[in-house]
Amino acid sequence: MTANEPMVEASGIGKTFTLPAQSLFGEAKRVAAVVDVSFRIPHGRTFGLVGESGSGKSTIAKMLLKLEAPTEGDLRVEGQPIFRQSPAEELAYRRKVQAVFQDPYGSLSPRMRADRIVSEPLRAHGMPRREAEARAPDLLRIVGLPPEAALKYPHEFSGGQRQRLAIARALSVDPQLLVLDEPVSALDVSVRAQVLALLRDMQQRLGLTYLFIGHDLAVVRYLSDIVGVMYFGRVVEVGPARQVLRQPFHPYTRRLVALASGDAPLGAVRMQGELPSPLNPPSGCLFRTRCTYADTTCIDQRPEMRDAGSEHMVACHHYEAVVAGTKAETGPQLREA
Amino acid sequence: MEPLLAIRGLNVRFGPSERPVPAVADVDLDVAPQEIVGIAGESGSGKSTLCGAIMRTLVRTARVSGEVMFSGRSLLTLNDGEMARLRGRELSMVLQNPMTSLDPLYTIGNQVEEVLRERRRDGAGLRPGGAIEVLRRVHLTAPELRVRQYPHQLSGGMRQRVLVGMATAAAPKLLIADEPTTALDASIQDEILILFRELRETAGSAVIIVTHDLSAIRRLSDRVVVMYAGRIVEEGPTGEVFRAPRHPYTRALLASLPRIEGDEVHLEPIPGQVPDLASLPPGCAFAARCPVAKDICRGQRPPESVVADRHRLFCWRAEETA
Amino acid sequence: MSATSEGSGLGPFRRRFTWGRGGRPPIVATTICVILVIAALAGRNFITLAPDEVDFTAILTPPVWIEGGSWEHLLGTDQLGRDMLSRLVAGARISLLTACAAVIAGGTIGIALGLTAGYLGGLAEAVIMRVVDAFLALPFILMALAFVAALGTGVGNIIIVMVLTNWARYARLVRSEVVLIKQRDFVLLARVAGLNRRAIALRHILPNVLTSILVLAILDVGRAIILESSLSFLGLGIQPPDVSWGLTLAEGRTYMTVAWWLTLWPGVAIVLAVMSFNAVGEWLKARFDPRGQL
Amino acid sequence: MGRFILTRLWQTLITLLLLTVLIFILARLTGDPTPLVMPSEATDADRNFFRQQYGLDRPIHEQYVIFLRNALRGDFGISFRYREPAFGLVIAAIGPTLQLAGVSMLVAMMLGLPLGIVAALRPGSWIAAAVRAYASLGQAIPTFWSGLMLILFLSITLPIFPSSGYGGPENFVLPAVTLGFYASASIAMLTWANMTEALRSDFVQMERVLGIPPRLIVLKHALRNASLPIVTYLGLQFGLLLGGAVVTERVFAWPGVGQMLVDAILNRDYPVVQAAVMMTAVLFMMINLMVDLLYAVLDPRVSRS
Repeated sequence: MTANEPMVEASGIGKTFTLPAQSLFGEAKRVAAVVDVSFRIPHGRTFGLVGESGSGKSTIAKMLLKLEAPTEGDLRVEGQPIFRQSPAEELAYRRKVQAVFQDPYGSLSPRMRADRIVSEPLRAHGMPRREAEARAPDLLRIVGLPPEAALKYPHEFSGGQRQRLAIARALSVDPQLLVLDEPVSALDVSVRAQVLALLRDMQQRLGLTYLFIGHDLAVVRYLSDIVGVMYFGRVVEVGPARQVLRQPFHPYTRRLVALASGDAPLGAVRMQGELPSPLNPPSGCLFRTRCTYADTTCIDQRPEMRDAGSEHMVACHHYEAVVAGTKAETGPQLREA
Repeated sequence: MEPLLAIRGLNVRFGPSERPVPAVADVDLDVAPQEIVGIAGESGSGKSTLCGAIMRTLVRTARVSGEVMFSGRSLLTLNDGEMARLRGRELSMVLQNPMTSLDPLYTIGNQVEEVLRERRRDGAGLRPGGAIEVLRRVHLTAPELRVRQYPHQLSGGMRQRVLVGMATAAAPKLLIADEPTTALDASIQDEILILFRELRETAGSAVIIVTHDLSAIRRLSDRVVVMYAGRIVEEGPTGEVFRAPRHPYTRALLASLPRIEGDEVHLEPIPGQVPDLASLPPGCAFAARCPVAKDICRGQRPPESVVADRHRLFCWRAEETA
Repeated sequence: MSATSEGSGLGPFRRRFTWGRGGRPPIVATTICVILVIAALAGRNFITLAPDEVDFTAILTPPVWIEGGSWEHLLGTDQLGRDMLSRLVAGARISLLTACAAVIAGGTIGIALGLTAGYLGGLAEAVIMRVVDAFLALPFILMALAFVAALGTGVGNIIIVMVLTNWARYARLVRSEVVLIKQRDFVLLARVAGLNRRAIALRHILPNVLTSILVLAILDVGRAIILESSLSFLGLGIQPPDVSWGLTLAEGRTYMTVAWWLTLWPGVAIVLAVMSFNAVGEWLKARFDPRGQL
Repeated sequence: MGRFILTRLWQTLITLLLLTVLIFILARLTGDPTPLVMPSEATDADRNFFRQQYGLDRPIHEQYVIFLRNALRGDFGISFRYREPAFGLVIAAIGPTLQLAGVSMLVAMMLGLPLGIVAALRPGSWIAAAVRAYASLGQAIPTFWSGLMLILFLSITLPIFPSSGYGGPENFVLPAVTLGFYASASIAMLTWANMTEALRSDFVQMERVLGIPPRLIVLKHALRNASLPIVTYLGLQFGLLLGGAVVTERVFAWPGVGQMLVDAILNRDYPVVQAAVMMTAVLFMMINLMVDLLYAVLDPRVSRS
């Protein structure tokens, strides 16, 4: 392991699902949920992944957690491929990588007491039950829950407290990498801020690496050092968080940033059209159906990731024009019936 | 100007009378014709219950008291038939979840036509193309195709457009939108919000939008009402409240949103939790989490203070927060 | 929309003041169930007359409150002078024994196979579920008759028949629940935590399907009682000298016009037993299965 | 849609095939039928000839293939008792059984559907309580008992309807009421539950706030949505009535498949048992298949995807 080796390195990973459709009904369909995604997360940093529902960001989280296997590409953690591990290697990996999910109500087994919930990962890694459960009050304290919470069941906690419990459980085995899949999206505004602050605090104290997935740019930016923007299964822009948010190169990112700032008057940032159907994706650039810069190049060619300097990458034929603020001549929309 | 909607002393209680749960308490609120009012609050603040009380769609066990005057009629004293005649015509509503709010077994056209037939007096439901017209007004793409489609063939954003179209088909005087964008993606949210503003301009409707999304309220509404634990805590012109919030809760709520300042993102969490409505403290419900609370805040309910034109709040420290 | 418990702060309040979901527990039904179980387990200690004691001096004695009745036979006697009350108590024993055996054994087999099918998926699931379909390809009473035709009658065989007709429904229910629970976040997180398959199946999935199974099982006792008594009524179930409610009813049918109590009492016993178990089951279902998937 | 039909057909065929395996195994479990069929004075040679003729001396898997081939041709053997092809006997008995199940189904629907709907529209009322009592009673009374009680009161005490036999419309009354009452209980409960769910759904809420008249909401929207699962259940219930008819046919001496099956089991007439079981299974599965297809037609989410 070299010093500058990243914690996570994804090279061209992809995932295609064969949909068994709704229950028995309908035809089997193939859907590319993730296509050719590459990124690196350095040790101790946060990679924020932004996208709308169905953009494939959660699939990436599931792959990193080995809950789904990629159909293409290579996913490495600390230089080691994470698939085809021996049982012992897998167990060690499970200790290194933990997760917090979106739904505070579905994430905790409803019939388990809090002390067992937070200590269960320790037991899975061979610690005797008594010893593991003795650690529970400490873990609860770290995430700001009172020690007497150990004797309660999940339904006795509020949404924010449950998310704290989920964080305590994830932290119990001293992981190095936390996969945070929309951990605050289901929470109320004031509670959301509490949990975000806790996550940032944990990272600083424990030197954790985060993969943070969200749909709210401001929230993602709060924690992230590097930001990747996903559209329709592909990463369309990735770079240092500061740069991407200050000067977005991709027209899609640009609009997300404008929408997220909350300052733009209503209607100033129009995002025409709905997301295209994943079963019938458009040719060329996937964003062209909603893009004001789109021209025939965008119909014919799928844009490759290009380095726009200082590790800021973008997949757009016209990013120079976007940066310059000039409109491509052909504009506005090129739609496909 | 005479208000379109005037609410006085509205209370909604659930549970047995010995130990009621006050979901909405002592709410006074006016809405002027063509005004857009945003009601902000977290879950448990009573904002959705307030809408239910106006529309009279709460569960039967809810006990509603007070007065709700809507263009000269007292809504709480109307019988069920009179209330049903008002709904959809003069007073309408859009619900939170577009995915389940359309009947899955009928085409979009059928459902829109049903509303036109039942709610419009001019026979628009009988005219061919009436439904297409409604869908075009809410900027649904390819309306000729949509009327033949079933709800499951449309995305969430498209369904919400259809629902807004149905709710406003008869140009109601007041439209209530309960979390209309919560279930939608960010890029679709603004498109739905714009519809409400257009509605005001084209149909002259007033709109009450209820949401926890402060940015939506800031950009859409003329006036904002902030609720906490069933009560209004602050109310005023949107620009003024967002620029210079006076109630400590409003301030804390705004501060808890992440905001980008230079290269840093800041947010300040509100400590503690939303109180249990079944066991509220005697004083201000926010006192336990309030950075400037004094003894009196915990002991007695704060009175109304009018701090500027149409800007009022309920706080013992109203003077000091300016 | 309207105020629901979620978000309006009503949650803890409800728990404190009402019976909660399902309303008031069915006290009468529960009592009858308990009495039946006691009768089945220890009934012999309470009755003075043996159920198969023939008394030709007391043939077709009516119940005690009717002219000609006797205190010795509270509910009357049958065509061989056997005491009806004793026969009902003995019948309770057989009915409950066969029903419980069918439910417990059928349930265990069904749970094991359903859990395997749902959790493993793939080929194991396809094979198990097609077999389940085959076992459910006939209305259950016809299926039971097909097994009786092959295996024969009598207490032992009837128990086997009832297990064979019963297990598939459990397997189907368990599988469908497991498939749902398997996708829930807490199960995914258990995998992330490093738990092995066995631990996940036993610690996370099984406890969460068990409630549904328990409810189904209690509702099933009533169904099993009807099945057993139907088979016995047809002459294809319990055989004399064993006693069963359905058999007693069939035997009394010939005397229906002269001695109504021979057909009334066993019928009342069956209806009361089935209604009580169903009432308890329905209450549990309302309380623990609000989605109504059973 | 087309694919859905194919999948369901395929599954049904697999299930039927597995069922033949099951029935074949069961038939083997009953042991060698030779002693049952051959007279006791038959010689060993006679017995061997019989075994040979019926393929009983062949390996078990070959016997299954023979069984399956014969079954496909409708050949289940000659009834030991009636000395006629078992298949023909069963076919002749299916008519009365289907008639009884059909009439009972009508009775059950006429009782169950309105009761369930009324209970859903008036939650917490005395009507709802009465429907609940009716349903729990209906599910708990076994048909052999309710049948006997009907005979006792409406045939013996008050001789209004015939207590047994097959023929005119009057013969249908008691058996159909017996069976229909039993089935109506669960239909009422299911209708109630689905109607309640439909009335609570978001789209009904939406229609209410849009001021759509309650009559339209109930009849056009709630009822139609509630009817989807009910249709499935009615199909299932019809199948169960075929099963339930076994007991009812016995009580009322109705000349149907059930009666024939019970007699055949009592007389160890295995060809008839096999034929009756296979035929009812085919019937039952065809009904289920049709219900699934009907559901697919009724629900645009299936038919239009």
